Amino acid sequence: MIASPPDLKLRRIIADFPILAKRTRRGKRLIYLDSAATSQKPQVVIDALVEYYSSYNANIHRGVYEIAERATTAFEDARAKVAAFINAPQSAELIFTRGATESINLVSHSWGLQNLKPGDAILTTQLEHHSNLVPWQVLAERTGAQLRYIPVDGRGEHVLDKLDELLSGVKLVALSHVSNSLGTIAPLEIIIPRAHAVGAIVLVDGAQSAPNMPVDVQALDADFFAASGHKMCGPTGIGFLYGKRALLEKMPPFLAGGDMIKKVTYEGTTFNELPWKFEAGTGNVAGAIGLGAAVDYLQGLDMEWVRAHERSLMCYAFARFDELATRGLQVYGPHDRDRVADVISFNFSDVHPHDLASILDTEGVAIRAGHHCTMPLMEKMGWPATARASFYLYNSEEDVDALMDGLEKAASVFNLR
Amino acid sequence: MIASPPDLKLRRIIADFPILAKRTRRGKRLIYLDSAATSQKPQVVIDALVEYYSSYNANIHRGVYEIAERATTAFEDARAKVAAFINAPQSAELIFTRGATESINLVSHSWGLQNLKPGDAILTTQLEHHSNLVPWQVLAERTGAQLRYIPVDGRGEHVLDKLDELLSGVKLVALSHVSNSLGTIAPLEIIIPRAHAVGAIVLVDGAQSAPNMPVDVQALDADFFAASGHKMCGPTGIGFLYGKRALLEKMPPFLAGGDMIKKVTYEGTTFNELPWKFEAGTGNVAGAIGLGAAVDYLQGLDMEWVRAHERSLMCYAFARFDELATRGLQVYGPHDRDRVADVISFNFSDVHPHDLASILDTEGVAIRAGHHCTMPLMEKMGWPATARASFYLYNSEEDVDALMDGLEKAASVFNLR
Amino acid sequence: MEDFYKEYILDHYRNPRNFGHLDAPDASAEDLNPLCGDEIRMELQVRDGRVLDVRFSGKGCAISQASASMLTQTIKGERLEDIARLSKDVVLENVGIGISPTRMKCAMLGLKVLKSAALGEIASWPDDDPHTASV
Amino acid sequence: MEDFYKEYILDHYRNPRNFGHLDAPDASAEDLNPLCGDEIRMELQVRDGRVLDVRFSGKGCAISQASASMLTQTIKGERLEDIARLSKDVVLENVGIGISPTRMKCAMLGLKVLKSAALGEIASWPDDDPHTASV
Ligand SMILES: Cc1ncc(COP(=O)(O)O)c(C=O)c1O
Ligand SMILES: Cc1ncc(COP(=O)(O)O)c(C=O)c1O
Repeated sequence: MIASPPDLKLRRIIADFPILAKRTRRGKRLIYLDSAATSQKPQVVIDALVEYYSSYNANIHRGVYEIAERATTAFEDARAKVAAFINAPQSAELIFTRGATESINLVSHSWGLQNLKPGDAILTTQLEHHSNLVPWQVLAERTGAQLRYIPVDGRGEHVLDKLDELLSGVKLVALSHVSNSLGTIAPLEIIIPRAHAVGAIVLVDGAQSAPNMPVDVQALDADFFAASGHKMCGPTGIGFLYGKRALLEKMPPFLAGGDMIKKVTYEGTTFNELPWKFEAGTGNVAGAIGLGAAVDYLQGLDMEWVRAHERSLMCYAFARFDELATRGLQVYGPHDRDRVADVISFNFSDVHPHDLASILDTEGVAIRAGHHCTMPLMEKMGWPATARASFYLYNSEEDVDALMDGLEKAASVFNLR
Repeated sequence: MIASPPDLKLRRIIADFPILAKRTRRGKRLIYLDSAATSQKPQVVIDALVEYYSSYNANIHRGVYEIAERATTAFEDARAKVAAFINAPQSAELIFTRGATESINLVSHSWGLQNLKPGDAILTTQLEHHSNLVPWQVLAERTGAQLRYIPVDGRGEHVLDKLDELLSGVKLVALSHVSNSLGTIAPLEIIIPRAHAVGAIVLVDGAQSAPNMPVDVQALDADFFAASGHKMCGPTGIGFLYGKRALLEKMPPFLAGGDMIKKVTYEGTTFNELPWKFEAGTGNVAGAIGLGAAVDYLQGLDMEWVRAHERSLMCYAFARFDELATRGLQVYGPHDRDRVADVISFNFSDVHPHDLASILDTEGVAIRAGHHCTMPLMEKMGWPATARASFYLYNSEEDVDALMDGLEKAASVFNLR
Repeated sequence: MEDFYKEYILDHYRNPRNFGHLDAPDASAEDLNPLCGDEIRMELQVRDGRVLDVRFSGKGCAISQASASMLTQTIKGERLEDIARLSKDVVLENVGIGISPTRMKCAMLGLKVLKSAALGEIASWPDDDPHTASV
Repeated sequence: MEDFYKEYILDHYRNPRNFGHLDAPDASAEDLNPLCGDEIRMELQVRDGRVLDVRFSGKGCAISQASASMLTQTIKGERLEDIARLSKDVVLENVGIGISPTRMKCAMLGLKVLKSAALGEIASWPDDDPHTASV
């Protein structure tokens, strides 16, 4: 196969990302294939941060002077943009957090401690990121609820045969939209209605879907949706939780402090309205504004295009990986191109993924190696670790070729035939 | 009195802050007197963020490729810098959070729920920020512990007459080092040893002290120390909690997710070592690196100088405010210049602080008006609201003069004699 | 912003109209602006679905107090359902021009409380808009 | 980095020395590198305070396994207290050059576990430094 050179749109996109023009210490082009860990940032996002800090940096919500007004407006506009990005009905349903992990913890502490009791069950899956697993383990332990897993098969696809059984007594289903270690796209269209049918609510961990495909929380009918800004072209330290208003209204606050209260006396406190009830203390103002700029950028590209671009890159990568199958390259995850998103996990003969990643690094190719924060899945599958390449909107088929060249180098270092 | 023009050092500092060179919409110079809400950022901090995002943006701790190594090193170096800034014995005792509010909530959820029971008491003061008050109200309610207040007198100074009585049965004392609404510097040198004598631990809310004076957590013998980066020249969305290792080791994690675990199975979890045990999920990497740059900047200026500079500005401001005393300007807070930091709260005749702030804004003077997140204190004092000017390292006596001119304008708008 | 503090605003601030309490109000509500601490209470005397009399009380800035004071003059004789549907324009017209976004809640607090009294439940901020969380 | 994967590293990786278990170890420890999942177990047979025999087991990358393997060859006959005091240099000398900060823990895991076994308690990472939280 021969890589198609980047077309005009892709070339323009690549030029939007200053880091992609940099060279590594060894003078190599940076082939960044670790966007599932964190994405690179376009210049417009960096500019939004610089503009905030150099022109209207101020604390929000309380200041009546010009830059405080401007900061407040920009912050709340960013909320509205992110809400619109996932088609949330109201921006009051969009809570800024540090990231997906904090969003999930907010639900486990606030909704979870309030609503679960012994005899109840929480249902998740076998391929969750630790951030969507450990909070539920902790919650189950605290409340006496039972934690159950939707199994996945050897290719990391959800096995729904026993879903009815698994759902009995379930109050909350928490699952990732897209798996960060295998790329599996969850069959939410089946699971969510069935969960609702038994009266359970559903939290969707969208850390890997929000960056890579159009998301419509109303069409999904998700009760909660969590994601991280840093994986979707935004700054670090900002993310969000969407929640249906009816649920959020009834939940107690999570963190306590400034901004989440309406009235405080020495004797007690009245809490603020949504969304601020859940935003205690000074938030990541610059981060939120940067995320607003990121969302503008993504919408400018069109999320349908992003998904299609990544899908075609994945097809190209799968085809090229086939060339190394006879020399011990094993690819994990779903075969069906429509059920897998931006991630390929693999192993190459007896070369440990860490060693592979180190060797690829000498060629400027950045991939991830390890358990990808999905230790139980790795253990179940019997993989001590995998190498993972993940693709984003700025990657090209040439990047896949560079990865292939790196694999050839590893083969020669490790004397593979 | 006549303002001294900024000396060379101060002029250089002012030039370090790009926002201070900007003009307001009305073409006025920005006189920023709201640093207690959030500080402005020097160019070096903005540059550190831009450098990270444009040259080595990567997720930390797990990547073995070049930019991930660089990001990890920069992040952990920042931790070491911040630890050194407050003289923490080990950087493993320094946990990155979103800010002081999250730091305090971490202690209330983790240490508090583990250690408090009915019959125990929590002691705080009457002048706390909501962020150091509401978490203890919530904790008291959850655990059945009693919440008590060290009273303050009419000038906002701590009344310690009954300290022994107040301390009986106390397990935790939580108080601010410097009050954000009155500038009162707490007598920690008296309170901390007496708290320790009864076996209580002490959390110091350093949100207003870390930016403005040298802090030595070992000399203070604080058990916990919380602060926010955005108030000390750093980015938004980053702050820290210092805790003595012996305490942190015994505490359960707060948030659950990636990075805070050592081993996860479907059945349960082993938690990670300090400080990562308390840092679940992807942190604010750029924010931490920016805070490291801020701390370098502050140490370059010398925190003794910062405190002396602000003290002298406060003296000048007090003297100038005296000129308006006969026309109804009332200044709140301690008289003793050694017991008050960077904040002056005041009221001007029957001009409501909000109206005052709006009028000052037309002159480019940014002050805060309201309850400053200390509603119970305001209620106790009988002030519906106050106006607050706060000073930082980039303010000059000329800024105080601009504030005075603005007050004159307000007097004329409101027809004050 | 300058022309914001017109003479009549100061006048309503210093001499609020319909200030105080009714003996036996048929409807009432109170609320505060959490961002600045302004407080307003509205009490209504209602006959045949129309406001016969009104009193307000509270404390806060000139904008919040003057706009509440002016509002009480506007609504006498109005039907409760019309009051519940009042838009923020009535306040903006009363106070004149130039209210910045953050101070909008100061201006609208009186209207919010009045609508709550008329509705018998807590009204939302008059400037609420689904995709722009108001401040 | 290239010269990192010397022939002898691959040799120790593919043919680890002293791999396996002792029948009745006098001391043992195991640990993992939470950042990548490498696992090492060390078992010691001790006589008169000196290591008479040693076995290691585990799984992980070439760096972690080869450095553990080489370490087992270095420490036979050594006194436990000396082992507890070993610095990371011994590992760095064994593996050669060029370990990047993140992979340092891969290289040091074997030493950490060995020191834990010698100490009878969990040792800290050999590269710990009070003001530089190691990764
Ligand atoms: C004394 C004090 N404590 C706590 C806080 C809360 O800080 P943050 O909002 O950054 O979490 C503040 C900030 O206003 C403060 O002044
Ligand atoms: C599926 C999934 N969920 C949750 C997370 C946690 O996101 P964060 O670390 O940004 O909180 C990640 C990030 O790796 C992820 O991939």
